[in-house]
Amino acid sequence: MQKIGVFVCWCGSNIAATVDVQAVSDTLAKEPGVVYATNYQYMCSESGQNLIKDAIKQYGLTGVVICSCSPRMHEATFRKAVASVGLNPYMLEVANIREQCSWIHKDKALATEKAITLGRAAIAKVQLNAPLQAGESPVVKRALVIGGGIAGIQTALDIAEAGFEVDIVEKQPTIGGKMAQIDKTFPTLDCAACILTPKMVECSQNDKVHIYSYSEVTSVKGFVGNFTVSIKKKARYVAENKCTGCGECTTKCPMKNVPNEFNLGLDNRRAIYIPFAQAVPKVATIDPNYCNMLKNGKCGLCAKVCTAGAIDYKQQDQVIEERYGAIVVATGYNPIKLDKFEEFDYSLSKDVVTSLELERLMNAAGPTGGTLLRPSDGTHPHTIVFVQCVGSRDTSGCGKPYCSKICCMYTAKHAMLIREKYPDTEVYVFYIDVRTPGKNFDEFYRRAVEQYGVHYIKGMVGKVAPRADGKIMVQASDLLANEQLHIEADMVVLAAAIEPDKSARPLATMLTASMDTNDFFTEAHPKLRPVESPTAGIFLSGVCQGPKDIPETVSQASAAAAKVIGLLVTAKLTTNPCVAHCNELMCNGCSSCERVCPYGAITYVEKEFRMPDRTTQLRRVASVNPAVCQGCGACTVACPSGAMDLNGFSNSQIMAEVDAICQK
Amino acid sequence: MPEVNAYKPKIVAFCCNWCSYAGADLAGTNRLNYPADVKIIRVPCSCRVNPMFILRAFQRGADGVILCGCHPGDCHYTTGNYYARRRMTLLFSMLDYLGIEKERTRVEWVSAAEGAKFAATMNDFVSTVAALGENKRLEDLRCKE
Amino acid sequence: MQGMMIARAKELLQNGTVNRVLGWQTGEFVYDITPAVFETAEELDEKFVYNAFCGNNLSKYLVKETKKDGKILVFLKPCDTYSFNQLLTEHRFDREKVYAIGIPCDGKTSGEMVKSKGLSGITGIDEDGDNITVHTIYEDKTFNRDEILEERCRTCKSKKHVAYDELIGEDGEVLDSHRFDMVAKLEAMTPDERFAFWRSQLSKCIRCNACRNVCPACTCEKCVFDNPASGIAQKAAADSFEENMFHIIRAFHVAGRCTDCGECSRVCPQNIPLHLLNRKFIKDIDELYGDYQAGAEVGSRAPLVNYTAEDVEPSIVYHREGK
Amino acid sequence: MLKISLSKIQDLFAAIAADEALYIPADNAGQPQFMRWQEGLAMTDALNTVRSAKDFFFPQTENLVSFKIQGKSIEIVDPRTETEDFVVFGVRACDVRSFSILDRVFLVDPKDTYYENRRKHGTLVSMACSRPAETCFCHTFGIDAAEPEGDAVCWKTEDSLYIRANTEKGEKLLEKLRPMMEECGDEAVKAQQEKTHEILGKLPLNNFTTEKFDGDVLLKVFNSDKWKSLSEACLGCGTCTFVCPTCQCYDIRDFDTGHGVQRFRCWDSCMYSDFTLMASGNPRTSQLERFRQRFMHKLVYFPANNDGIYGCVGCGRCLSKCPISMNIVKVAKCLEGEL
Repeated sequence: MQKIGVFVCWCGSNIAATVDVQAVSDTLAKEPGVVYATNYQYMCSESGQNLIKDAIKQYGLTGVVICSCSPRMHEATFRKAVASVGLNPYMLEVANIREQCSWIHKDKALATEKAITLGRAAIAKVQLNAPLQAGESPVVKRALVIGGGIAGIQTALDIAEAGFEVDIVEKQPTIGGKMAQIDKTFPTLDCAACILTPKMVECSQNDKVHIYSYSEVTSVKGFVGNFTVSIKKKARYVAENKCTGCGECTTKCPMKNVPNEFNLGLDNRRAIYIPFAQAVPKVATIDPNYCNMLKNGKCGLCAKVCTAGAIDYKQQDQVIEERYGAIVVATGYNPIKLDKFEEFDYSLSKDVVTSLELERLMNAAGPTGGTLLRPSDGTHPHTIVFVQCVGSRDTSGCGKPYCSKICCMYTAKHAMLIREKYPDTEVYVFYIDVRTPGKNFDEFYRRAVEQYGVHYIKGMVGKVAPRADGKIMVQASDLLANEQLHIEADMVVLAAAIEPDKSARPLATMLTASMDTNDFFTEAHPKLRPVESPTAGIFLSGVCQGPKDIPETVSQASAAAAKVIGLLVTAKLTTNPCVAHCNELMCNGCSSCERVCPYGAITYVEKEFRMPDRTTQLRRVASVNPAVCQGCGACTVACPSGAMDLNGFSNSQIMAEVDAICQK
Repeated sequence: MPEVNAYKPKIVAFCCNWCSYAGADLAGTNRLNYPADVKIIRVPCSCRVNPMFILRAFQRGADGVILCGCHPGDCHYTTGNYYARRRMTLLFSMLDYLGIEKERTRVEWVSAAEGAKFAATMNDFVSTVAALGENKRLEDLRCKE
Repeated sequence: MQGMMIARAKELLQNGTVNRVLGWQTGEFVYDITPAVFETAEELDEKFVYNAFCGNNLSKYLVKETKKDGKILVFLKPCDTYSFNQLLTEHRFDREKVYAIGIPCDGKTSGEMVKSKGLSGITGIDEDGDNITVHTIYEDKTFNRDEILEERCRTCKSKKHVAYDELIGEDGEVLDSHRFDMVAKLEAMTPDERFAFWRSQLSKCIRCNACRNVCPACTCEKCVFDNPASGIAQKAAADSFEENMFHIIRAFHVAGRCTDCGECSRVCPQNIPLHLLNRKFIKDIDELYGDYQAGAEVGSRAPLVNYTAEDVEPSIVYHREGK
Repeated sequence: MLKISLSKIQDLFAAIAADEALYIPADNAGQPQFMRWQEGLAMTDALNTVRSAKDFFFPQTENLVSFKIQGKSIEIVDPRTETEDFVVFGVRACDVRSFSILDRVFLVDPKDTYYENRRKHGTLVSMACSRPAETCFCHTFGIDAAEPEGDAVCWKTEDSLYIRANTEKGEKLLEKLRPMMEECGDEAVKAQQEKTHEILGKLPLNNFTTEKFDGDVLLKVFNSDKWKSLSEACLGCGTCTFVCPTCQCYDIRDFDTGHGVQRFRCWDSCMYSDFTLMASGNPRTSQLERFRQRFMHKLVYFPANNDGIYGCVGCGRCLSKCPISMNIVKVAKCLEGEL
């Protein structure tokens, strides 16, 4: 029989205002096994913790029940407290009488009754608790960064700087991501390439950083400190170690009409290509969908012109397996597809472009060499209309319910740059709200309006219709003036909402990291642990966690790096002792548990058993690797004989809770 | 909220630690009401819930049992709720086949961000079960006082 | 058939292929057949029998028999081969220690079936093709085999052997049985009617465990219902709840693993149609997750240890048609 | 002897049930079993019920004592309420005899007061057999299927029911029924008995005997190597024990109700692996030993301790219900050859 102490917390008035804490401790004091019960204003405070520690010593408590806030809040705190006086930390249970009781009920009698029941359930469980010992597992001193945009680059460089090996996996032929496509950055208007490319180069030159470009993660096994990751290096048909990046092949390839994705299809590239001049690694890649040699076996021109002999048409996809202690997700974003927004005529008119396309049209390395020209006829546009919130803050189901956060600022940037370079151009911006919360952001926006004379109009664009003469009719409402506007525009720029990259969802499944309904990765705590995933050892960097601009991305990237470094410097991790275990005497060796284990933690051994009739029998029985098991409990239900059970959440413990709850 | 003297169903809610239990906490943090008849049992994952626990709850006098877990695809353990989904589908179907009111059992996916959904779900479930009245078909008379 | 089986068994004993033979032996009244292990040609000649009453599924005995030294010959009817495969899938016996001979089956009957036709005082039974004549101290009566087949044989799912080392006679086909008709009929009832039906059936249960102990899927080293530590151990149904509990959990534990061999219903002393519980799970699995026959192939993944991301939600139970 | 037309049998039942609970063998979802009579419930045509009549005196589960727990206090409650009087009607000769065997277990010191109480309150009305089955062998134990024991005994013919009291309890019951019945001679009964005896002579187990078994052959039987093949196919289920009218083993268990504990007993089966389980394990560790125990008990130990009375009444239930068709007849015939 346990000697149990019950500690009821008032949480100031958070609990005490709705729950009669005195009645709770008085009633629970009478429960079988309870030798001490009390209540106190703040159990989590130092004096509250001392109260618990003193009672453990004075009454020789073998089990502790805390009736307080959610165990997700302070279970760890209390476990540490009881451990400090020698009680096994797993001999403690928390009854959640705040979030799941006092805060949701108004009737004091009902809430008190419920608090007592929840306390009883915790007592019933603790009666059956057994001391558990946390194990230890080593940490592999290497990190993986998935995604080679500015977020991934910054994280990787910071980790490398601390002296740890770090690998970047990037699915494109080059790292750089979206930032490489951007012309200027707000609010400073400095050139994106000028600040990004040195970091890209640093990545290639830092011997702690290894870049797997044109590669994808195909499987992730293991757990914090000890992940095993398979990386598929897609065949680029060019030997990376031989290619000098001279670019000769990319000028000789006869396949000239391949849409250039770096320029968002606004111009063409060859079948063999280097995405852009500062690409890292600067290595050519053959696009197998267009290469005649790969498709029909006819051509081979690039191989002929390559003096380095780097072309290898027989190259195969290669799968590399590598072990890591930590994984950072930096998979970034894409603008949403605009097919659904028929009113903006994006797919019909070449002169209706997205903001990212506009970036390329204004970039010196872009398709127009930096001169802003209409994609349809190459003429200078004189009237440009910007439409904000295309698919953002959209609850109609067409777009995204969230604010994409960066559009207000980059549109101000675009408007300003156009007015600066082409003062004869009229610029209209239709917005719902202009959001500028950031250092020097509002000042930047005001400059666009006041100094550059950009026409900001609060209102919605109802219809964008191209006319036969090349003009685009924009029909909009001005909500402040309460009038309908008809603007003859030369170009329309849509601030398309951004969404997480499509590769994120399957990756999340592989990582067992959770996502929200918009496919952004969920953080372990929205305020207190914003760069960690709830899955231990998985960290978040950049827009994969939520929309953010470059400065925010970089700070989060560094924060994630700091967390990774903190993990990698740890010699050993303590493992969760709440893992499955097999009662070999009852195990049938049927493999049901093994089949449902997501971690491969269960293996089988042939063991000799002494049977009741004094004979020995060789039997196949399951064995759980406690370092690999994460304690989900799937196996415990798959096992028909009940040989599999879970520490901390055993069948008998859960049934005792059920009993206690249903009792009265 | 049920009337003062209205019949009070006993509801056991199994919530997975990572999503639904956190969702329930969020409902509390946001002060979203639902009846005190709902008592939550924390389990690591929806796949930890053995059909035995559900029957046990009914035996001991529960009038309704609800299982909440992460949305399919979001399981902290990747696949746990997929197994739970199959198990519960078959179990509930079997209970229905035996003529036991199917409305007494439910599975709902509630994420850590869905405090409002948690409260709404519980309100709805409690009123559904309250409308059915006491569990008579899967009770154990020995457990009645 | 019996003669061929005995001859082949003797041959295999003699040439040392096997050390023992698992088959059926005669009883007092023709119909009371007992599974038995034979070690000599004489025993086979004296007692080995294969007739319309050899309903016992022998595959479960292999769990015990393969723990012994030597190799055993087992005769398997088509439906027994599914249990055989399922046991192999779950690593319950050593395939190397078994020599399996598939034998044809025209459907089985039982003493209980014959008696249910109002006959009593049975003194002898003759089989002549499809005619089965029962002699009693009161009268003689001839039946067409189909009239007195057990339910599981009237709705036979397969005459095909899915596992064997050799086959005596022709192999059959998987049949288009109507084995789910009764389940569908129950599903079409109102919940009140279903409740009344199952209450009247399950209240007959005497918790003798025959269904469990004969079941080839119930080979647990220790059954949860026998294990005081499981929290649900029970030796008798002290309350109607325990009747429900036992049968629901038992059906659930074999769900996706049950081959629908029908032994549970055959052995139930109270004639509870227990197979209707297992078949409900099989029917649901087929409908919701795609056709699956436990034991059809060794190593297949049972539906309850499997999933797809697109599986139906449990709420389907609330709005399935005809509910 | 009294007589009543079968067409008025429901009236007879109504008259008995007016004062006390009446149980008759009837069909329940296709299975014959004793059921509490209420208007319209008809007697089954089946020879015998699946479960024997022992349930009425030694039910499958029974509360012995309850513990009420409140906080840290425990109160002990005797759950027994005075049992009501009851009549079990239509008990066959074999089942009636089983009570003299059960009495030898439960009514010797220390008396089982639960059993005794029920015996006191129960009246047994037996029913002679006219159409015995091939599994019947009650004559092996000196039972006359045409002349059963019991407080009162009935014979059912084509059109009438004849009834005669054997004991005071039976007399008391008949007193009450006399007004609705007519006095008659025993010619019809005699005729039926003669016919029944003729049929019994033709039954396949007519010559079956257990005479060779007694305490003197204990070791010989115990050590026989036949047990191995006899028990080989045994599934270890409890069917034989639970349908048996003379099996009397039980287990005592506690059930936690959430607000207390109910200590109850329930039938146990020597075929179960946890039978007589002790801290040191089960003394009979193999199915062979457990199987042997059941037949040794019925054929050897019981007669050795009870003036040569066997622990079997030849009702034949285990012959028709055993999933593998292994039974006391096969066992006795097989072992007999060794003696």
